[in-house]
Amino acid sequence: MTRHQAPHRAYTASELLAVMASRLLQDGQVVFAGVGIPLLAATLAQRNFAPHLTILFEGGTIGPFIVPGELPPSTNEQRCTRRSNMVLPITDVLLLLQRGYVDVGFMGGAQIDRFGNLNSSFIGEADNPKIRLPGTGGGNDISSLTNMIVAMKHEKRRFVRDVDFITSPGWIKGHRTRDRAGLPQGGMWRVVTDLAIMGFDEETREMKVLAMHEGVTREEVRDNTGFALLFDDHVATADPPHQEELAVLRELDPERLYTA
Amino acid sequence: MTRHQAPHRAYTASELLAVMASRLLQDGQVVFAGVGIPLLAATLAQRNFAPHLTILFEGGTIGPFIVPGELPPSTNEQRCTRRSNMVLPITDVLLLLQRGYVDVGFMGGAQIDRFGNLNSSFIGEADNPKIRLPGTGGGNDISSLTNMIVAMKHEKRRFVRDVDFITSPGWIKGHRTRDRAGLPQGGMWRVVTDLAIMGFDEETREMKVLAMHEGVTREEVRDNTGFALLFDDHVATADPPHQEELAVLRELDPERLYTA
Amino acid sequence: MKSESLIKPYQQLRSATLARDRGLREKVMSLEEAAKLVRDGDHVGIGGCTMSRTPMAMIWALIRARRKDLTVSRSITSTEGDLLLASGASRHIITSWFSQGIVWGVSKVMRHFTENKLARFEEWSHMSIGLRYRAGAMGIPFMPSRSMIGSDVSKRVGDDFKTMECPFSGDRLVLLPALNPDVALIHVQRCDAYGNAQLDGLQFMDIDMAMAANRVILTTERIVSNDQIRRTPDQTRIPFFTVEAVVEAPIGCAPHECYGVYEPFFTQLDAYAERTAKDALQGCCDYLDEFYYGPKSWADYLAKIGMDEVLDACRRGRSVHND
Amino acid sequence: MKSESLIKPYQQLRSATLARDRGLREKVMSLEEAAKLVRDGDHVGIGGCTMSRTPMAMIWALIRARRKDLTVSRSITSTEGDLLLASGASRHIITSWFSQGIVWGVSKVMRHFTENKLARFEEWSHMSIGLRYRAGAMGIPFMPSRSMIGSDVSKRVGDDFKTMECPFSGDRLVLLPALNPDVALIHVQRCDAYGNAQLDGLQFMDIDMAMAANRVILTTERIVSNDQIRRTPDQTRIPFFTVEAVVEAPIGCAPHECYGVYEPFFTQLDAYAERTAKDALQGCCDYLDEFYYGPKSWADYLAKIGMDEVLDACRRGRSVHND
Repeated sequence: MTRHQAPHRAYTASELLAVMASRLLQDGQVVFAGVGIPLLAATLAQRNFAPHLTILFEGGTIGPFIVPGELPPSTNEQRCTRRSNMVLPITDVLLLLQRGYVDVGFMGGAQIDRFGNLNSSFIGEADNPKIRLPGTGGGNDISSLTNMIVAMKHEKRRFVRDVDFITSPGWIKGHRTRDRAGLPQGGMWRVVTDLAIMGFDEETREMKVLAMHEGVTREEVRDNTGFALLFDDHVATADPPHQEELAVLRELDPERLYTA
Repeated sequence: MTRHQAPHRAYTASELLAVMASRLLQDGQVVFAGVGIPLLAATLAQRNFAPHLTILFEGGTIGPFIVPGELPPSTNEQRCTRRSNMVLPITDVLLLLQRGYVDVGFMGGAQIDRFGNLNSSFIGEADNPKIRLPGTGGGNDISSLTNMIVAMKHEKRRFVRDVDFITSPGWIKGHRTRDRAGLPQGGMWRVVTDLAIMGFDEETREMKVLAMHEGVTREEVRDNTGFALLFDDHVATADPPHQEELAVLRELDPERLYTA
Repeated sequence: MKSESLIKPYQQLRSATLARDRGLREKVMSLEEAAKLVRDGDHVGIGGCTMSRTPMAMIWALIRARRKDLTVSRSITSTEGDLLLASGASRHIITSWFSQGIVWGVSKVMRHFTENKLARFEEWSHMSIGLRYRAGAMGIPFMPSRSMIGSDVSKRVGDDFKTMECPFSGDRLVLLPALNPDVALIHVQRCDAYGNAQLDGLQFMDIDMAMAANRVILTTERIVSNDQIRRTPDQTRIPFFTVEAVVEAPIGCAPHECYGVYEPFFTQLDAYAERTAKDALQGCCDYLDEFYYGPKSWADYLAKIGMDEVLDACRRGRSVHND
Repeated sequence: MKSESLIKPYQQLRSATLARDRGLREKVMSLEEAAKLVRDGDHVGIGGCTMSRTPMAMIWALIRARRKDLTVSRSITSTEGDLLLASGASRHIITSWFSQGIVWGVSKVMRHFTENKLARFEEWSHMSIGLRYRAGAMGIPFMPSRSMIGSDVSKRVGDDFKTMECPFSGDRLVLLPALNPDVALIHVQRCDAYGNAQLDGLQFMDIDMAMAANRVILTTERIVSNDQIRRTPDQTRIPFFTVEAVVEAPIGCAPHECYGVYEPFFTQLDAYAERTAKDALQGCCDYLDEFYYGPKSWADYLAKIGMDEVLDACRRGRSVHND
């Protein structure tokens, strides 16, 4: 088994995200996944060590198999239903989250803050935005109703102290504020970036670095984060992507639609 | 066209009910029907003058055709679905009433009172009943949510001043009590018996005879009713069943399952 | 006897579901093994309606296993309700209508148990039962609706029936509490070994009940491959992760019907009605002895009903597909 | 601009439905005739999701008929939203996500209209949009739920978002107001002349929307006989009495997809994205001129997209049925 040597990484940032995120999943779990990195990561986990893992798509699909090279452009096209166990209305697949059938929600993010709140609605003031983003989709529902993994690029403009707008609630203002807001269930669990893997302090619910990728320094992480990150007492170095993992990803996405 | 001569009626009481009830329907209506007399009456109307009438069954059927001689034993067997336009879950077919797609609900009754309330739950005290009856089924929903036609035998023990138990609300205690109870929609419209056809006073909502069958006297109606019936200013004599109508009924129910 | 105990707190409802193994795994077993998954005192939801798609083989197995104190809920309750009461398996039935069927009149067995206060028949309107399962399926504690109000049916269910003024419209609304059975028994035409179930014809309240229940025991006319299911995923109605057991039980609704496979076994049902008309309790107990406790297996039970009846019911059942 | 005006009083909702001719009657017409059934200012619900089963031919006809002031609601809004804004047909879109699709980035047209306050993009969570249609379909003024709370999305919709304490459980619940479109536009694989519609594959929110709307305009890949529908009534998803118009519009979702018939027309979609990336408004208006106002007919529109693309999209569409 050959390992990659930083800084000449033999994989893209997206591939790194997909591999690291896949390792956070467990066999037998029911995973609500967006297309792109989440879908690739979940499929990778299925192929590698979690054959009984089930993927749900927001468009209304339970347990599809993705045909390599035919990745869906969104969760709502027929490509998402190939060889699935069941197809159902959107509202009902989202209600699986509310009823409690889903272990993990898994999506990308545009902007995240220290309490894991996500913004995909407005850059700037909501009433006078610099950029009107596409909005929540099911993001708000997923992050309100289950435990979350988010995979995103680690950039200062994306990792902000307070998001401009809470589209998808994380721990809101930390401590017990999520629970008190009326969300006793779920919450932000892991954030996977091209620099590190983060969790949240059990007490304050502030974002905390649990592991960094090979060759990444604390300074690098800090420099790319717009707030004071906590670091775990035992920050591990993540095992870099294996060739076997990368090979699966490249089979799934030969045109590098989501892994460029 | 031959007419029947009382008292040697050439049809049964049930046939009389079915014919009279069928004439209350209109083409194009959506009718929520029970099996038995309601189904026969609705099918008769369809065959005679209302080809665009649609029958709904509580079991979850929209617009079936009934195969003569294969009448369903309840609204929940496959016989209810023959050549239907759509089959859907019970809850959803009942919700059509709530959403407002249904013109008329049409059922039989065990006990009725002067305000058209129906009892199909208890004879005697509910806590200590003489007879525990089968209960509401969809009766309560239908009579709560749409306009009602009830077809039943005219007997003193069935036509009581106050029902022992309001299973399916009619006008409750008359006047505006139904509306005030939280049921602004629907209400008891017609009661068809083997003696007469009754409506309800617009103001007090008391039961009122609108027409009597050929050869039936007011005394006969009064003697078979457990409360003081109103009589319309112009009580008509109902046109007796035509041979054509009876012929259709006998084709539909050759074994006299519901028309004996 | 208050059904409020049936309303599960949200966190408890979720964690019971999340604690189950929801992975894609085979779960085929026998009727006897599946019966062990139901515990005395459980709230058991029964699929189908009246004489249609009643999971009779599973009920048969539960009665043979001498289950007791079950709270049973169903859309409309037919002869299986008589047998659950007479066998002692249940003393509390939540339903909208309870008797063998209109053509056989009022159930004497139901009357015996309810009039003598030996069992509780908790009556809700048909739509209300359905909306209670639907609320349960959706993970919400109640469903708003507009029937039952103004009737004695609502008064009789007591504190479980609440009303409110709609903050949007000012309408007076009924709030129906969610119904989340501990286990749902559902019979289907076909499913795979994981429990992906496809239903033909009338669905009744089965889908909502499956999603509402903590776990589903499926009986099925036949087990098909997962590949076959995946060819028409838009025909799957119950997803595998709700299911805890899959039992192949051909003609598993007899003497009731299974859409497209067999119609009710009318001769058998007439004979049952005749027995219980004479002496409700004794007639029903004799029937239990002969058809429930006596047979060695489900096939033996069917043999007792008789090959002629089986063939006739199946001929009529298939006829729904004839032009 | 408050959407509370969209919540119809119950008696008004019912009487509008009851006033319609709900009899079993033929209602086949042209796109142009169907477009006349939509009035300026109507709330129009759009079936499908993102690039799937978008009733594009009907939207095309509405834009050509110069409809305006439509309030438009949809599960997720893609290029049809751009075109509805740029054509002036709508200034208010209620949806959960609005852009062509993830791979094409944020819609420049949506940004132009919303950032310059020329139109309102009213954002609700995806499940909330679905539950609002579901409440509308069920004839209740709101649906309880458990998401959107604690977020800024809920704060932004204002008085339409309410919460309550559950009288059964004490849980804090969200109350989502019903959404009852004046008209729903839905594209299906097949239906009969009465409007009994059968859908394959992903259903999205179409069934709830159809039941919630005052009336449905169906476009369909093909019209089949009522006899054919009656052979598989358990495949019917939308009943005829909800439907006011049936229009046969083959390849009626182009350049979006129709499950099992054609996949998205990616070349066309890339070309559209390229035009609007350069100059959002001008690019979109040029596209409207070329593809919406220019063609003589829907067939002419498809011809402009090109036979190669049609064949390729159809080849990929059928492939979902391949092993």
